[in-house]
Parts: sequence; structure tokens; C-alpha cells
Amino acid sequence: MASRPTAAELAEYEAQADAWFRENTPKDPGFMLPLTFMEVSTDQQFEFLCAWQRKVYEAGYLGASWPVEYGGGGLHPDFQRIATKVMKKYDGPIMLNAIGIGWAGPLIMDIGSEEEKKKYIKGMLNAEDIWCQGFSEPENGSDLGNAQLKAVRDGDEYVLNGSKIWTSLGDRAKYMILLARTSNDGPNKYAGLSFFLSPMHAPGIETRRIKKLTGEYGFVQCFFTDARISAECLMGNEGDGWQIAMKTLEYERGAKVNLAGGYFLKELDAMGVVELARQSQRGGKPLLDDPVMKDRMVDFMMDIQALNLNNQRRRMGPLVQDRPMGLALMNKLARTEMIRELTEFSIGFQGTRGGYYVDDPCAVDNGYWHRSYLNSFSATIGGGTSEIQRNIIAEHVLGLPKGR
Amino acid sequence: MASRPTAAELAEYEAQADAWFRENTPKDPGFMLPLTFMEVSTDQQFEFLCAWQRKVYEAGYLGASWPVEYGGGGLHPDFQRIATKVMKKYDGPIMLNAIGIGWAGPLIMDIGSEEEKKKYIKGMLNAEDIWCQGFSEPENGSDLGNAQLKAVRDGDEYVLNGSKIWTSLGDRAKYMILLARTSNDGPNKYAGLSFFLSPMHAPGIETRRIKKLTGEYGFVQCFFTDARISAECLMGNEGDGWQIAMKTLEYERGAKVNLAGGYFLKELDAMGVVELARQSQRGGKPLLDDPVMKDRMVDFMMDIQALNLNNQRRRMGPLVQDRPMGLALMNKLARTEMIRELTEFSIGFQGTRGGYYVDDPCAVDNGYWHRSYLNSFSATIGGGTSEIQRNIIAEHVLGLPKGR
Amino acid sequence: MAFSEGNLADHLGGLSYSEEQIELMDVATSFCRDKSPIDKVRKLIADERGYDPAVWQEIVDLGWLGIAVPEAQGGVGLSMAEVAPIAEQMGRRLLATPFATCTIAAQALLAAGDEAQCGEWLPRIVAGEVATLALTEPHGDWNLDHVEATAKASGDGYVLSGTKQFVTYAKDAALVIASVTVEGAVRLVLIERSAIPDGALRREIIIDETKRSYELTLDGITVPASALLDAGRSGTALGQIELASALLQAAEMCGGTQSAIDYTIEYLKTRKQFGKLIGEYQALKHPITNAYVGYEKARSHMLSAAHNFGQQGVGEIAVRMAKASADKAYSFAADRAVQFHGGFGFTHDCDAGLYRRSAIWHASQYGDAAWHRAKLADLLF
Amino acid sequence: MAFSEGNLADHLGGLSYSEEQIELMDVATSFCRDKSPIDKVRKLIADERGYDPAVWQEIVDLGWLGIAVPEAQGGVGLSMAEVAPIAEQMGRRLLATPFATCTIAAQALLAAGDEAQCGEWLPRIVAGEVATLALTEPHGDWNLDHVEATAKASGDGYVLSGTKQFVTYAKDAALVIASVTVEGAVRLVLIERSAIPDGALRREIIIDETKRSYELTLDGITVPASALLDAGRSGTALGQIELASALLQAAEMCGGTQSAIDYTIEYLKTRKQFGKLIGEYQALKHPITNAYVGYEKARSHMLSAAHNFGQQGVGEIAVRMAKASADKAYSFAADRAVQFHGGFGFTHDCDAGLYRRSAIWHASQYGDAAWHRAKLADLLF
Repeated sequence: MASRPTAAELAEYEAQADAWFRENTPKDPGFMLPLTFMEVSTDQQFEFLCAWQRKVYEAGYLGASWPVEYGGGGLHPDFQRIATKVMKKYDGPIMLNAIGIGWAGPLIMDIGSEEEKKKYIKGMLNAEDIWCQGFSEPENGSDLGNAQLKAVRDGDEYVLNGSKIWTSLGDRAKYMILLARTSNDGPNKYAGLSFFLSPMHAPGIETRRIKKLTGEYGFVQCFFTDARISAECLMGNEGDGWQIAMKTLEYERGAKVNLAGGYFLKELDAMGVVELARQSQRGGKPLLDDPVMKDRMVDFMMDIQALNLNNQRRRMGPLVQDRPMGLALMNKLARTEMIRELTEFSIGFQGTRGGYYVDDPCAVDNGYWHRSYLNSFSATIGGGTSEIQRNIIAEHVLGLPKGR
Repeated sequence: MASRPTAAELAEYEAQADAWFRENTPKDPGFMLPLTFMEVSTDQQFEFLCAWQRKVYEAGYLGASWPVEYGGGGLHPDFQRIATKVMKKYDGPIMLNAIGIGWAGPLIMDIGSEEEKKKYIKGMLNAEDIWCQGFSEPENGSDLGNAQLKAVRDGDEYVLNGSKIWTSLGDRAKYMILLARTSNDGPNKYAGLSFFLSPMHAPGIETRRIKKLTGEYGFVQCFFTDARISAECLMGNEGDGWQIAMKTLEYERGAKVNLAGGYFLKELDAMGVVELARQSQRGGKPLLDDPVMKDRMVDFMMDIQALNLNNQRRRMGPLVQDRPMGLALMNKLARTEMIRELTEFSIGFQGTRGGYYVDDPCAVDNGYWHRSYLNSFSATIGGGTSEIQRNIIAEHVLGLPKGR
Repeated sequence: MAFSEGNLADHLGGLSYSEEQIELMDVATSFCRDKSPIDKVRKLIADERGYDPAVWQEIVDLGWLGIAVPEAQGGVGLSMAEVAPIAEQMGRRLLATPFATCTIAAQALLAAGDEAQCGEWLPRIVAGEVATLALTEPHGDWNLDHVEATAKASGDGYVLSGTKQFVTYAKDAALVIASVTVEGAVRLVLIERSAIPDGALRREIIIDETKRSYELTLDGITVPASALLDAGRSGTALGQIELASALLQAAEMCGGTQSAIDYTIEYLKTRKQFGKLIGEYQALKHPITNAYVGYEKARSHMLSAAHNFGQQGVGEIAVRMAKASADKAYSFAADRAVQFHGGFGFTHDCDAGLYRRSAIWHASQYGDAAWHRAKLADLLF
Repeated sequence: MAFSEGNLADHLGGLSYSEEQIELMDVATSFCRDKSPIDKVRKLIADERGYDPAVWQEIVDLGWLGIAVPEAQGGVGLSMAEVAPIAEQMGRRLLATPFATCTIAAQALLAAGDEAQCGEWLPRIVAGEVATLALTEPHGDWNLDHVEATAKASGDGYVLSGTKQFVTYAKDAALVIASVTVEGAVRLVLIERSAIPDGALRREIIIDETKRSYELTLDGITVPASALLDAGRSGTALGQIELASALLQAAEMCGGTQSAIDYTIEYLKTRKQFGKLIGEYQALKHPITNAYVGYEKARSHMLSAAHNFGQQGVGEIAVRMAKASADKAYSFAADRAVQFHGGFGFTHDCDAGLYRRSAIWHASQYGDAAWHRAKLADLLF
């Protein structure tokens, strides 16, 4: 790793990044941009976001700390942190290739072979190779360990049969990180799982788009019918699948920082809710004059601030002595539930106009709040439902017994 | 049963009852009276309530509809309903002998032998024979079916060994309805249970008072050490215990009306909360002027009214067609949880004075609200915890599968 | 031993029902179930009109449009109490038609129309011509007397201006009853569909895809003087409209809540994860039980609102409690319905989303729970 | 990928800590654990004084009374930020002493005392003499400037009248700092214990049995003119007192919340019903997890309040958020602790009750969650 930079070096870098993002962060493109990589619905959105990611990468503000030989910038991680901070400051669009740079990339950097690093990293960063994730199956949404998609070794190839679902960008991806069953003979269901970096463009792999609660598209079901992929796609050894998948889930659950930089989810506009309440009328007065509304709003502000503080505190060892993993493991639960509640609440502000939905010209903020609320379920369900998050905290942080 | 009375007869009876309760309902005795039969803490309270129940009985307003030959009034049940209504109207003290007239009495009237009726009913009604209940055990609070207190037949007697707990009035009772294990060989744990109408004054039966969360007394733990009771105390046959116990629990859960009349729990003074808020100050203004407090208060009033309406509706067949038992089975859960929340809320009204507790001369309403809140747990825990009530509704009303 | 809180009950009225109410409930239960299976609901989402004219005609033939209309005007002569159970079953099956809006329009005419206006329109509504209301404006305020649209005298009649939103089923309506101010005072005015140019109506994109709603631009529409409802009774009429709407919404919402819960229970009973039926997990079992408890409470309030409707004081309290508790119950049940269906819950194919959207729609029209609680605070304390 | 809501964080301040804070936290953690096992807590409930003088002396010897007192006055010269972790550990172990009230009294002197007053009393407080506050009155209002007690000039001094409530540890106090009005203006006045007749103090029956509190009748107590604190700074001082108290309470409450949760978890891990550890049931497991999430949020707020204490604007917001969220977290955790202990939870022997009563006590003094949210509404919007 590159040596630790001086404060002066960092300041200079920040000034450069600031200038670049101020100049280059796209303004309103005239159509609605997705708030997360899971809501890319139209070609227009997809192409716009690919172009933006590539532009950021080429300017050096994505993958800045990854090694030069694989396509990165070779800088100390502090530089990338600064770049990401500035990116946020200018509220730029999200990085599209989340599964690539957020999951597969860190994984390959962690435990991948030299070939894998050479083959995959650069294409992720410049958004040429979009990645998707194939963990969930129709019959095993929460119970990932029970995955049934079969991968049978046949010479230099694996033959895949089964189905994966809730695959964001699945119809646009070149690669998938795939959890598949190579054996049923292990001591438990987990032992028979293997992990693949699978191509998506192979005969026998088909995708079907799924319309979401919001009315948008964004994920697919993938069908594997005697699909053949090279045996080199296997990551690690047969049977390592569960351990490897858990590693990637840790990235998603926020328990580890990702290394490539950028962000894949737009922050909720908390002050926007306040603004909304200020602008809404009730009985001829601003809604924010209503003490009942204000009281609930205070509660939300406290909640948001608590999560901010939690995020700062979780990295401060002396302040998390008793249960060191607690704050990290509760982050997903607390954040996604808060967003669900806050966005639901925001609809009530709109009075009669709460009846409009996205794309009605009279909809408040073009339906942003309604869409955010409906979309909030993608986060309280996806990546381990809130119910499962509570189990995880109960068992791994509080030491409560696992239910039978 | 006596024939259906005319409206004129009922009106005359009501006038009489009204006059009687107006005249005889005791005023403030100068010490705090228990809100339920589970909080009889002092001799003074006990004697006062015994006297009151006897007086009501002797005036004919308790057990009015039970047969004359057992000590009742022999009237049509409509008369007792009126008497109880009037008793409530004048907000008289509770009927003390709840387990007697509310549980054991209806049970004996239902399935008891002629001897049992002759022996027990009158003493229940006039409060000479106080009854208590022995279902819960220290190791099996919720899991009644797992009761382990042993009853071994020995000639004309049963020998009892084990312990019962949370026995209200256990130190003052003459009889106990007792769930005991007569066998471990049945097809399941329930099959080995038997039901006894057991004396409490027998060698080998000892009680220890338990101090409650509120600081008061009111229930005991009972220890049975080679205690011998007559085999005639067995109700029904060996092995019938579970079915009989379930019958009594139905009375408690409100799924059936009791037949003797009277009430054993004082109603929560809902309008009292409003009054409390009206009289409390915050920033020099009545608390009831605060829109935030009012909003929560409205919520509680809606909740209370919903339970009122539920109680009316549950007896209206056409309005409960889809899930006929739903309202009856949710009553205990909804009522006790509402009271817990409302009494907790009422403490916040009191400002700094919320720091006082029962018996401080400056405590608001002599600590009624604090005591009510702490006491509310006796109802969210006793008689099947709220968690168990939810299981019951889920399984018996909604048809959800039993957890394993 | 019963916990009755009699002291409160004395203030807030009790519960009862009529034979007719139960009969209508029974008929509506099977009618709505048969006529509105969920695949038909979904097919109608894609239909421009949004409802099946044949079903609408059957509803008309059943006489349901005239239930709360006096016999003299061709109605059945019952009350809103008997309309509520029908709305409940419609909500339960997501059976969308102009039924509610026609019923409310008739109530508006009864509240503020003169003999001629009632005599002309009530029989036509009973016979199935669609009438609707145009009360809501771009400011978004739920106060119905917050009216910015105007009617200005001009020759023999009045020229209207302003914009109305959420005019449900306006495209099919023969009559639109709009609120306007005339010289500063709020009035209701009858606008015949023929007076509305096609360009004045814009179909709105609303959260509930099963319903149809339009924006109506009043600018330049002219009505005769005889189209104004009684000046003296317009305020009362708006109050009546608000309460009647809230009652029918509460009923529809109770029906929807019931379905959201039933639909979820069905899933919990059949879906397995980790080798168990997910309904065995208390993390799902208990919240859905709480939803059910909330539903029964809301339904009791709704039945009380129907029973006490029109009673001075008590009626308004009961209706607002009904709408507030229906909103709470429906929102919670539908929100949990989405969540508990997991990944499938997040798809457009899952019916949970239909209920969730319906709950949002109802909350947005004629006030949500918070709004009605605020009104109740003034009424109760 | 982090969710930071930076826009809000910019307004509300962040988190940091000092080395001294951590050192004190570590020392306090083991000290409070060792000195205040639960059986000792229970023994002291029956003790008239309510705390162990030997432990109090050790606390004095550790220098903790002087942490936020300048070195010039015999203190350590740190800040309230370093006091908070000690209060947290005391709350965690229900270690009752006059520590908090002495600390606040010192802050009051610093805020409005002159050189002579500070010079006399601060060293004595640091040395372990008990000082306490008499601010609360029978009206029950949390507004500290709602003062009805008076001081009237009489000869060289002032004659006091009125009643003060919740004067904690007054019996043992060398100094009581009371709020009174002098000619209509709120002032703070120093009352030496020797000026207080024994009959003027009545031990109060308070909800938290581990603490000691007294009613103080001021009528007829006379103080010299030099006993009044600075007129110009009395308002500020009351604000300071309110915030310092709320901070220490929030800290104590976080500690108590942690214990309520730990204690319950222990039970859930060992108690069996229906053949399973009750901790396996999601009906208990998930709510206690929610309680834990609430606790960590409250603790973050409390640490932020400690860190930002004294910062203009941000400090007050942080403290009020800390108290409000500590109240919410403690009340919920302790309420569930009682419930989840089942029948045992309803006994006086179960520690859950100690925490529940402690939570009620803290909510009742210096404002509960609703009160602080109302203040925050004014500060934020």
C-alpha cells in the first residue's frame, strides 16, 4: 500500500477533487435518476449512469486506492475517502456498478487470484463490465444457505440448472457472483455451496424483468438451463461458497468499508422532509407550525442524528467496548427502518396531493416521497430482512440463543 | 331457571337496587382500597372487602341468579345483570372473593356434583370461604400444562408435594382450585393433570407472601410437603385436569360471562386521565392545551372506545361473522396493553410530581397512576402473558401454525 | 368483570345495526367477491375507464345508488348506515366504480339542493348516471372551505375559474358538483358534463391504480344561476360531504385491511423458509396479529360511525374516529403485508402493493389519521 | 455506501472523546461494579441515609467531585464531558450518592457565584461536603423559571418563604442552593444547612427507592444578603443547571438501560418455558433487540451531549436529544424487562423493577422525553 500522505498532500488533492466535481457533477438530466443501483429502470438511466461512473473513474476518483496494475490509481486509501466525500458533497449520481466495485471487487482484491484481478477489476471500475449478484432463489429468499441452483462439474466446465431472483441489473450485467450447490453430501446445507464468478452471456442463461412495487423495473429473475461455464469461474474451492458469500454480505451490511470508493445509494434528503413540511399547508398555515407534526419531526431528526453518531462512534474503539460489533451490525436495520418510517410519514404532509404518484405533473417533488417509501422496502427486505437482521443482532451481539 | 322477567319487574328491581347502592356503597374508608382482588395487602383492606361482599350478598345483589338451594337468590339472570350495573354506577369496592365466585363457582355450577354445590357455593357468596387458585408453578409460569406438583393417591387421600406461585389471597384462602399431576404416563403432558378443590388449612401446606413490584403484598407462594387432602377433593376424574382448568381460564380471559355477578377489577378511570391533564400545568398552562398531549389523548380515547365497541359487538352475531371468536379472544390482550400504555403515559402528565410514589402526601391522587401502571403488569403477565395471548389469537383465530 | 369504561361510552355512543344493513352486507359480500376477483382488478388497472360497465349496471339494478336517497326521489329511503357495509365489501375486493362518489353527490344534493335540483338529479343518479365532486384544489389543504376557485356573475349565469383536483370518474360523469366562492362565500355549483370541454379534464396519475381521477380546469366554464345550490346550506353541505366521504372511506379501508391481512396470512401459512412455515415465526405471527387487532378495532369504529351517522355531535366524533383508526389499521396492515411477503412483496405482482397504495390514496382524500385526530381533539377536549 | 445524512450532521455536531474521559470511564466501570453489587443496592434501600459513607469518601478521594471544577478552586479543571462517563457507570450499577447533585451545585456556583461564594464553597464541595439544589415546587412545572418561593429583604438579610420539593440528599447537605424570586426576579440563594430547622425537611416517598429526596419548607428561613448569587447571571445559571442535570441524567439513564437489557438477556438465556429457552422466542428476542438498538442510539446522543456540552446552540440541542432519547430507551427497556421476566418480573425481588422505577424518577426530574422534544422543536424548526 502507498505510504501515508501528508496533510498538505491531502488538502491539495481535496482542492483538485473539489474543483473537478464542482465542474463535472451532472445537473438535472431532465429525467428521474435512480436513488440506488437497484432502480435502474430505463436504458436512458443506465447509459447516463455508465457514462458518469466511467468519467469519475477516468478522472481518478474511483478505485484511486486500488493497485495500478489492475486499473486502480495506486494511491493511499485516504485519497479515495476524500474523493468520495467530495462526490457526496456535490450530490452526484450514484456509482452504477455496485455489485462490481462494492462486492465482487473487494472480494477479488481480498481473496482472488492474480488472473482474476487482472481479468475483472478494470472493467468494473470503468463500468464496461456490469456485475450482478445471484444469491436469492424463488424458494429461498431469506434462507440463502439453502440455495438449490445446481452446478455440476463436467470436465473443464460446470453445468448450471436452476433459478436466481431479485437480481439487480441482471439483464444488463456481464458477470454474476453466483452461489450454487455443488454437492448435497456435506455435513450441513452450507457445506455443499460453491461460489462462481459467472458470465451472464452464455447459452442457457435467460433473464426476465420483474416489475416492482414502485411500478419501475430494476431487477430480474435469471433462469439457468444446462448453462455451461468454464470451471475457472469457480472462486476458491468447491464447498467454500458460504464463507465467501458471507464475506460479501458483510460489505453490504456495512460491517466493512468498501475499498473502491463511491456510493451506490443516495442519502435520504432529511432536510428535504423539513422543507416539505414548511411548504405544506394545513388549514391555511404551514404544516411546520403544527406542534404535533413538529414533535414527530423532532423524533425523526433525533433518529437520523443518532445514526450519524453511531456511524462515527463505531470506529471509536473506547466508545464501543462492551459490544464492539453492535453498532456495525445494527446499522442496516436501524437505517432502513428509519427511512421506511420517515418516507411514510412524509406522504401525510402532502394533504390531498398525497394522492398523486410519480410522473403526475402535480405530484410533490415529482413523487419522490412516494417512490422513496415504496422503494424503502427493497432495503428492509433485500440483503436480509429486518426480521433476520434482528436475529443476527440478537444472536451475534447479545448472545441470545438461535431459534429452532 | 326462573322465567324471563317483564320490563316493569326489571325497572322496579333496578329502582330498589339503585336506592340500596346509593345508600350503602361505602365512601372513602380512609385508606387505599385495592383496585383488584390481586392487591389485597393489609388486614384492614381484607376485612373491609369481606364485609362489603357479605353485605351485598345479604342484600341479594350477588348470586341473585344462582339457585336458592345453594345460597343464591333464584332470580332470572337479568336481575343480577342489573344489580351489577348499578353496583358499577356507584363505583363500589370490588367483590373480594374473585376466584370463588368468578372461577370456582361457575365451574361448580357447570360441572360440580350436588355435594360440591351444597358445600361450597354459599360460603363463596358471603365471603366466609375465600378461594385462591393454584395453577402456576415457579418453573412453569406460562406453561401450565407442564405443572409438576404431584398428587399421589393413597387410600382415601391424595398426598401433595410441590409448589404453586402467584397465588392471590393464598394466605387468606380456605380453598384452592388446584392443578396437580397425578400421572406421567399419559400420551402427553396434559393427560396426567387432575383438578382439585383443595383445602388450604391442612398440615404440610405453607404459604410465603411475595412482595410485588408495587411494594404491596397480595399473593403468595404455596409449598406442599406431604400434605394430605381427601380424595373427595378431586373434581371430575383423574386426567381431566387440563380440560377443567381451561374452562376456568375462559372465564378469566373474558370469553364467558360469570354467573354470580359483581366485578373483581375496578375499571380504569379514563376520564380521570383527561382530568389529570386538565389540572396539570406545563409552562404555566394546562397540559390539555398542549396539542401534542391532546393528540396522544385522542388516540387513547379512540382505543378505549374501540374496546367498548368491541365488547358490544362481540355479542352481535351478524357483526362478527368472519371470525366469530376474534373479539372475545383479543379482549384480554387489547385491554391490558391499553391500560399499561395509558397509565404509563399518565405519569408524564405530572411533571416533577411524577417523582412521588404512593403514600407521599404530595403524590398526585395518592400515587394512583404510578400504582396502576406498575400493577398493569399483573394483567399483561398473569392469566397468560400478552405474548401468549398473541399466540392464541394467531393460532385460534387466524389459523396460523403453532410454533415448534 | 367486563371492562366497559362506561364513563367514556356514555359520551361517545354505542353500537347497533339494522336488519337491512345485515341483508345488504350479505348480498354485497358475495356480489363483490364474485364480480371482482383479483385478476379482474388487475385487468381493469390497464383499462382506461377503470371499471366494468356491466358490473356498474348490476350495481345500479340492485338499487344500491338509491339506498340513502328518499323514496320520493326514487331511492330506497334508508340511510348511510346501510351504504357502509357495501362500501366495505367493495374495498375488500378492490371493486372500483363511481359508487362512492355518486352516493356522496346525492348526499350533497340532499343537503343543499332545492326541489328542482334534487328532483332532476337524484333520480338520474339512482338510475346510474354518474355524478361526482370537485372540491379539492392545488393547495392540497384538507379544509373543504379553503376554496380559491370562483364563480363570477355574468349575464344570466356565472363564469367559473380555478382548478379542481381529484375529481374522481369525472370523464364518465353527467354531473360535477364543484365548490367555488361567489363574492367571497363558499357555494356549491352543479356543472353538467356537457358544459365541460374535453380539454378541461386531465387524467391524473394517482397512487391507487385501481381508481380514476381527473384534474378539472374550470376557467371559462359557464353555468346558469339555477346551477348554484342553496347559499344558506352550503357550509352544512360541505360538512356533510366530508363526513359521508370519511364514513365510506373508513368502510372501504376496513374491507381493504381485512384483505391485506387475509392475503398475508395465506402466505404465512404456505411459504417456508429455513424448513419452517414462516407463519411459525413470532416475528411475523405477532405483528400480523397486532394488525388483526387493529383491524377489528377499526371495524368497530366504522360500524359505530355508520350507526351513529347523522347524530348531532356523537356522529361526527364517531366518523372521525372511524376514519382515523381505519387509516392507522390499513396503513399498518398493508405495510406489513408488503414486508412479510419478502422479495415477492416488493414486486408489482404481489397484491400487498395494491392494498398499500389504496391505503395511501384513502389517507390522502378527506384527511388522514393525524388530521382527524386533530379535529377530534377540538371535539373531545 | 455509508449513510451519513451529512446535511443534518453539519447542523448538530459530531462525536469525539478525550483521553481523560476514557480513563475515567475505565476507572468508574470497575469502581461502580465493585462497590455497588445489587445486594448492596437493595440493602441501602432500607437504610435511612441511602448510601454508604465509606463509598462516598472513596469517590471524594478519587477527586470525582472536582472534575469539572477549575484547578484554582481545588478542582481538576476538566469539563462536564468527563463527568458523564462516571454518572453512566453509577446509573448502570444503581450506585446512589449525592454525586450528581453536588456536581450540579458546583456548576451553579460557577455560573452565578461571585469570587467569595465560589472560593468558599467549591473547595468544600470538592472535599466531599454535600451541596444540593432546591428548584422544584409543588406546581410540578418543569420550567425552572416558574418560581413562586420568595425572598424578602428584612434588615441585613432576606426572609424566605415557599416550598421546595425534590431536594435530593438535603438531610446530609451543608449547602442548599434554592431558587426564589426577589422583587419579581428569579434569583439563586445559598442556604447553609445550619439555617434550616430540622422540621423544615420532610423525607419524600419517591418512586426510585434507591435515592433520597426531601421537601423543604423555606418559610421563616433567613439568609444574609451575601447569600444571593449574582442577579445578572441567575437566568443563565438556571439554564446551565438544567442542561448539566439533563446530561448527567442521560448518562445515568444510559447506564441503567444497559443494565436493564443485560439483566433481561441473562434471564432469556437461562429461563425455559415449553421446553425451550425463552430467548429463542422472537416475541421476546426481537423486542429486546429493539431495546438494545434504542440503547445504543441513546448512548451515542449522550456521548455527543458530553462532547458538545457548552457549545453555543449545538450543546443545548445535543443535551436535550440525549435526555429525550435516554428517557425513551430506558422506559422501553425497563418496561420490557418487567414484562419479559413474567411472574417474577412482577415481584419486588426482580431487579427489573428497580430499573423501571429509576427510569420514572429520571423522567420526572428536569423534563421527560416529550418535554425535551417540545424544546427541541423550538430550537430546530
